[in-house]
Amino acid sequence: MALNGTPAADTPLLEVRTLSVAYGRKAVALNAVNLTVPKAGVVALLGANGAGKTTLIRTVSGLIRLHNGAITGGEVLLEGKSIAGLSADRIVRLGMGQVPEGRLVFKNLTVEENLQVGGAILPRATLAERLDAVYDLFPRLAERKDQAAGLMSGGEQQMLALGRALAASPRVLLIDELSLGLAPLIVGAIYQQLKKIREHFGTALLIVEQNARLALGICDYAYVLERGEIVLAGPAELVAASERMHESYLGARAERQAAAG
Amino acid sequence: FESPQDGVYEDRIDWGVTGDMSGPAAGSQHPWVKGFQSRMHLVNEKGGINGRQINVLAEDTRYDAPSERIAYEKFASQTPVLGMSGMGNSSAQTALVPMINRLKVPVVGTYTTAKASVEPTNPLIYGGFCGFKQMAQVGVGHFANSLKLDKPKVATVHLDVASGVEFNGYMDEAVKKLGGTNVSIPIKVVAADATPQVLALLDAKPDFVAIHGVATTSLLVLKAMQQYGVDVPSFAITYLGTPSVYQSVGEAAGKNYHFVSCFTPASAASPEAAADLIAQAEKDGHGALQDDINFVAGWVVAGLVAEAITEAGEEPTREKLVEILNDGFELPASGLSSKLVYTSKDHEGLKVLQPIGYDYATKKFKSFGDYADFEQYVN
Amino acid sequence: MLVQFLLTGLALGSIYGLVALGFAVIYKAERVFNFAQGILMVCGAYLAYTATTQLGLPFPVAVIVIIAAAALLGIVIQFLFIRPLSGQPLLPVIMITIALSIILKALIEILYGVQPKPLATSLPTGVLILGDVRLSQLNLTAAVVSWVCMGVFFAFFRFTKAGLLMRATADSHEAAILSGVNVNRINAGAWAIGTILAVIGGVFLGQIQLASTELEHIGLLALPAVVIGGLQSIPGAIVGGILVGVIEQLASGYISPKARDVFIYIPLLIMLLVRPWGLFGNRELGRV
Amino acid sequence: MTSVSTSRTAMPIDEFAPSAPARQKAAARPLRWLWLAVAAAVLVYLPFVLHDRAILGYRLSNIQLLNVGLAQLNLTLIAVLGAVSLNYLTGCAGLVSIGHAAFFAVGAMAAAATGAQLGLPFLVSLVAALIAGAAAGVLAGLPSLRVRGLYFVLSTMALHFIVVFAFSEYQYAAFDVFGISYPQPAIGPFALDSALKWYFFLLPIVVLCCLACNYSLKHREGRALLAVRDNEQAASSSGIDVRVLRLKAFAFSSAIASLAGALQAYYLTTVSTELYSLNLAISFIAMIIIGGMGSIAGGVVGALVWLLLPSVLTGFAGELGAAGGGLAKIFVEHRPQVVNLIFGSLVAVLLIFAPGGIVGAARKLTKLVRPGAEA
Amino acid sequence: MAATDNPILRVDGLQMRFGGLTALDNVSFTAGEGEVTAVIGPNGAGKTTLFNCITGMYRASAGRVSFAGQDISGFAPHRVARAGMARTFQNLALFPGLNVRDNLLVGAYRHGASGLIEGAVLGPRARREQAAAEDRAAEILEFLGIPELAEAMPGELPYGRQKQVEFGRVLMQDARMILLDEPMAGMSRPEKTLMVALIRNVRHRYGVSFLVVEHDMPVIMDISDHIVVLDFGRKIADGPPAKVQQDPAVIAAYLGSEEAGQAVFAGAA
Ligand SMILES: Nc1ncnc2c1ncn2[C@@H]1O[C@H](COP(=O)(O)OP(=O)(O)OP(=O)(O)O)[C@@H](O)[C@H]1O
Ligand SMILES: Nc1ncnc2c1ncn2[C@@H]1O[C@H](COP(=O)(O)OP(=O)(O)OP(=O)(O)O)[C@@H](O)[C@H]1O
Ligand SMILES: [Mg+2]
Ligand SMILES: [Mg+2]
Repeated sequence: MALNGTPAADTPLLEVRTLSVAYGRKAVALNAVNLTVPKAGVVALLGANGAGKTTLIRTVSGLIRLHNGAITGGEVLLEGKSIAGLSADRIVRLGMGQVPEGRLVFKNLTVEENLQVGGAILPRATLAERLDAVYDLFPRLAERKDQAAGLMSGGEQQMLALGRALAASPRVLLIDELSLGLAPLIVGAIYQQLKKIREHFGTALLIVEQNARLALGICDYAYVLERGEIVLAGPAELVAASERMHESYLGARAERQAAAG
Repeated sequence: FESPQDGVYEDRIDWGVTGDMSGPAAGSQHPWVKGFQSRMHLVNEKGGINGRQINVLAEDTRYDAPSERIAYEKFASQTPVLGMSGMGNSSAQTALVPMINRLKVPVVGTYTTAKASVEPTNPLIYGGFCGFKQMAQVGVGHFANSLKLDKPKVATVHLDVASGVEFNGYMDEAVKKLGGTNVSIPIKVVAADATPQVLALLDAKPDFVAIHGVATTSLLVLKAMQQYGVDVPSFAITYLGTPSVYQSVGEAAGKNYHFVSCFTPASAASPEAAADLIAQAEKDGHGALQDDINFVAGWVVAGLVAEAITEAGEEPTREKLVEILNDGFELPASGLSSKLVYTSKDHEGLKVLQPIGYDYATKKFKSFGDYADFEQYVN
Repeated sequence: MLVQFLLTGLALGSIYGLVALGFAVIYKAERVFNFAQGILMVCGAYLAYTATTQLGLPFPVAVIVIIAAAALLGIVIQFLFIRPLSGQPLLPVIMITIALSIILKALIEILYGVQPKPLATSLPTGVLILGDVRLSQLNLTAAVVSWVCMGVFFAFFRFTKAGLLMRATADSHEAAILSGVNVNRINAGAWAIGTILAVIGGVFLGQIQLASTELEHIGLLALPAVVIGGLQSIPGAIVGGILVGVIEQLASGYISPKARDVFIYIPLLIMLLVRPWGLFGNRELGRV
Repeated sequence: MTSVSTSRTAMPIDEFAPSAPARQKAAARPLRWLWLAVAAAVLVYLPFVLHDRAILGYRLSNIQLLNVGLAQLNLTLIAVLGAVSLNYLTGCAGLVSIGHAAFFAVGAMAAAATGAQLGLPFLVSLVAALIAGAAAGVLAGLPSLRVRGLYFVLSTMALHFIVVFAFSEYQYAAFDVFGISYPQPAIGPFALDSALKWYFFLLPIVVLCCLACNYSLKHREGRALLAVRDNEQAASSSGIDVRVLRLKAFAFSSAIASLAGALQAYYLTTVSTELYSLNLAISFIAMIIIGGMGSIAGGVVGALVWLLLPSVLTGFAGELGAAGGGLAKIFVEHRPQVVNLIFGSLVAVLLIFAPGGIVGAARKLTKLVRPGAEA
Repeated sequence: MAATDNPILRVDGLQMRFGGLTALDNVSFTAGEGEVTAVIGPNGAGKTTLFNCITGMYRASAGRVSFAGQDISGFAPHRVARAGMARTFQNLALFPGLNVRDNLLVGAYRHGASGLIEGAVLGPRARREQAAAEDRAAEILEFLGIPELAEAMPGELPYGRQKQVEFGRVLMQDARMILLDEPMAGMSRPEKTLMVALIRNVRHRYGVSFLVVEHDMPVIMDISDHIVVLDFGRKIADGPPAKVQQDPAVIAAYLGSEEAGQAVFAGAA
């Protein structure tokens, strides 16, 4: 079901068309999914556990093959050009950054080295500048520059993962479950930083989030995924206001029940 | 006449060969198998034996006792053969003696001879290679004599494995008989260097050196001797008689190095004696092997086998073969080997050896006389 | 005598160190414990045989040909054998390197025959005499080459971007891809380097001995060397190699050659128990 | 696949459902017994086929019998013990070991000391081998208390060299250089003096050992072992004493390997130190990888493939070579090398395309064919 | 304060240093029997480290931990577990090679005594224990509402389901106290609601005590009787939810005050 309004019509930055993906032979994870991220837009992808959000992110970023999944139909376009067949590292170099689910940092490298690897696709001169920008966004990382990333706390690693993705100055950033395991203050702060990122760098964001309220707070446009299919799509305000959304994700009713019981 | 349980058919006779063709001893045993096969090709091309072709079934046993056991049982009943040759792992041979006594497939021409196979003399086992004992006797005798040594001081560099310890024992015996002394200097099969051994040599100040091992052993010892200025003659066991050692140590170190052997490399033999071997080796694509002592040994043993089968007559069986061999069997010296004698009490076969060296100018091996000249040292 | 043993051990150990270094580079980049390192060394000896004896190339040309062939070999191996197994646990990857060594050994034996081949290169073969001590110039050359390689690779991993990316790839494959690193190219590069180092070691050993598949077993001595030095450490590999060389000399000289393995592996065991990350290695990071 | 749906009917939160446990019983019980009976019949009849080289009087050629003989089968049975015990240790307990040949050596030494030196009966020396193996296993497992992964692998390699050294010292001191000779094994008045008798002695031992390994994994401590393999921390926080359990697993596995070593020594009648090479240890690893790690069946299948395949290949290579032709010449000239080449390539192909080994691939296949059915 | 009346867990001056970093600095608190105690604090505050020290995964540099009247300082993890304390892990710790039922069965380990050999020879005790554990696992799967997943492999399940399986394994331990490290991270709101209900249920039926680390404030406020707040390894607050929520130090260090906090707090009851 699509709510009124579609994102800006001129060539979108990222477009997913009738995409279907399966793991192994049978496990269909995505079924004819359509999704668009406009230039410098912020799009949220919501859905319950196992809905296929991570799968979508992996497919867009080309990592799906590493996880034994395969595209069974549809296409992924970056500025109108198909990227479905490209290798993941090519896609990154085309300007697609990703913060994966579960903080994949280089455990044995220092924070600084992690960021350097993140920005390795940039020319040396711009890299230093870019790293400074990242340190500005996350002062905690600057404090821990020389610590091995593997020894940082969960939340610190999450910041590092975000910082590393930003270091490559991507045009579009895919973020999978950013708030997972983060303290409220940090979540709030990071979401503030996301806004800044978009304003300062013009980076488009595709945010996968369990915390629907949080995501709806910053996005322009939202999609809701259920069992591999888009069941709801529209501008943030409309999605936030929809009955279905309230029932399933914002959980007003369930919460009241729990409080009573 | 056919006797399939003995590997004899209307038109062919199956004969088994085991050897290490891809394992640690392949460097010497593989050429031996090739020599054996080449000789049998020649026999077959000349019409076979009593109208039967000799079909060689070669099993790669990788210097491994279980594989040797499996191969032997295969030859006994699975793909029955009239007899077999090879068996180049002395431990495996020791292990097989009870099995040989039970299954009764004669082993004609062993590549090495374990004590258990010859003591007591076993009617089913016949040696096909120069024995360590004779190698020690001829080597010590010849050097003591030609260097005019009264009480020779000898050092034996040997591998720290079964055969090396055995060889050193025979060296002890041979040297003691002349009233001399022998120092044992062990070395590992897998070594990158022989410095400790040569420093021990420096210490021992021997009149000459005996070397037991693989080609690399000789090479390392010779190079290290040269490096440390140990300039004494040396001789190696038969198995090391391959041109590659001489070629890679170079003339300075190689001219004083010899090996003792009951076989003659093609280039050291008279042209007529070696003609067949050279022609057949070329034909079979083994031109490079013709001067390899192991190839010659395989060739000679195949000749022995062919002769034994011929003598066993139109209707050969395992039993008849054993009868022929055990009952006083002789092959005269052929120019490629010394004479071979089996009696009911002694199955060692090739007992006379000669020292052989390498002539760098002609790139040929040269022997130091006739086998008969060295018979004196053997008992 | 002691000095002699020490110096010979040092020179010889440098060759082990060279092979160990190749081993460490591959391990560092791809977490592959390469049991085929020994046979790669053998490939080096035979490549040299082909280049010098069979093709009769002048030595400097031969060296270039050998190194290029080694790099190609490493890349092909990585492509055919290692890449398909990326992400698999320790044992299958160890096993495929064992399968690889079976295959390479068979190929060498088919191409060259099983008899060892004498190898003659223009490397110096004379003797250097320093008072009582005599050293083979060949061993010394090998030692110098190993030390140079060590320096080069240490700097490479520490200071270059390619080195950093290699370390990152070793750490997490997936995260490296997500940073836009072409991990296949990085890994192929590591294999090329590892193979080149093994092959250089093989040329030296082939020259010291003979070109023969039995050299493989000497390659095995690189294993304790890397562990004693520290699995991922560049200087560790060389120092470990030298230690193994010295231990080998002392054990063979003063006790018995038979005891060599025990004297190499007992320190290894002690090292594992006391300081598993080796003399120069780093502790693997781990937290719950 | 169950995915969370938002309109889920509530689960019985406020009610424990003490319903009868739905423990699954194999629906196809009679069929299973039938299979077992067929398998048993085949195992009993097989040695006679190999011995007579015929099935029910119908003669088979060597190639039809895959170039396999009874001695080979017996040695394979012994190797199955080695592979299964290694799989127990490596596949199930997660301890990768390349020191497994050392336990064969330990068994052979124990049997030498008791059987050959003290003249104790065969069965007694087998028990001695079991005990010695268990004790050696505990010692070999000690490094597992300190080191993990690759480092542990190397400690087992160190163990290998140390044991082999001990073996050769023992052999040279107490026996002669050619090896240790074992007396004729006998069980009471019955001498094990033919391949057939050996087969029927070995078969039940192997079957029992496989069953024992299998059963142990389906009960408390065995399952705990699998848990430790998968996640050490979670296992220890479930109350499992990881260190002690690992040592137990080591003792269990090496006792079986040591038993196999003693049996092998008796079977071969004489063994020497060279038999216990690193290659032997590596071949056990190859077996479990080929067969499939972590399952007992994997060990069995792997041992069969590793030991029988080369002989089968050799047989066919012989036939092919006889057929003549250009490529056939390489076959004839370099048969052992070609066999090794094919064999190594097969292992590599298996590793790449069937990382779960043959057993894993078979399970996947049955799952595809009959969804829901577990092999 | 209820917690101190009847403590089941007493942490006393706990200190943990990693090289130069002090991850826990003289932390003391108590958790009451049958209560839910929450530990909150910013990322890197030392919450997981605290769990690791209590359960023996790390050996604390100083301080004591006593549990149910027994001093468990310095106990190895398995001894802590045997003393009746169970835990889950921040990043999920299942046994991927075992199916869901077997994962649960491992939880029953501490109730058995049969050894490897007994299992190998199908000894009566081993079989008895096995049957008992299987019955219990079936019950718990039923309780969690996932009986149909018994044969599934954990890797095939979505994250939330895996968390449930881990919880099930912990239930199998029949522990007196359960430590949950971010049990609801990655769960959707309805799933969180169910999890909260589960925790309540277990606590009420069996009087099990809980120590919970969680960043979801509504949930924390909802279920906990008592909250301990850490920051930079130090305890900065300790008390009932209502009081802690108001504590200025906590707001400054953790909850935040402006929009950030609001976004998160919007769902609070
Ligand atoms: N590597 C894989 N192999 C097989 N199935 C998989 C794999 N990864 C995910 N799946 C399945 O695909 C479906 C979608 O999973 P996905 O991870 O995309 O969900 P998600 O929306 O990101 O969930 P969560 O919120 O839990 O992260 C699930 O049913 C999951 O079990
Ligand atoms: N094994 C270790 N070695 C070194 N430092 C460590 C180790 N474990 C934790 N630390 C450090 O201790 C601090 C506390 O980490 P901890 O994991 O306990 O935080 P946390 O409160 O659980 O945070 P989060 O909510 O992000 O999971 C962090 O700064 C971390 O870097
Ligand atoms: Mg996800
Ligand atoms: Mg934490």
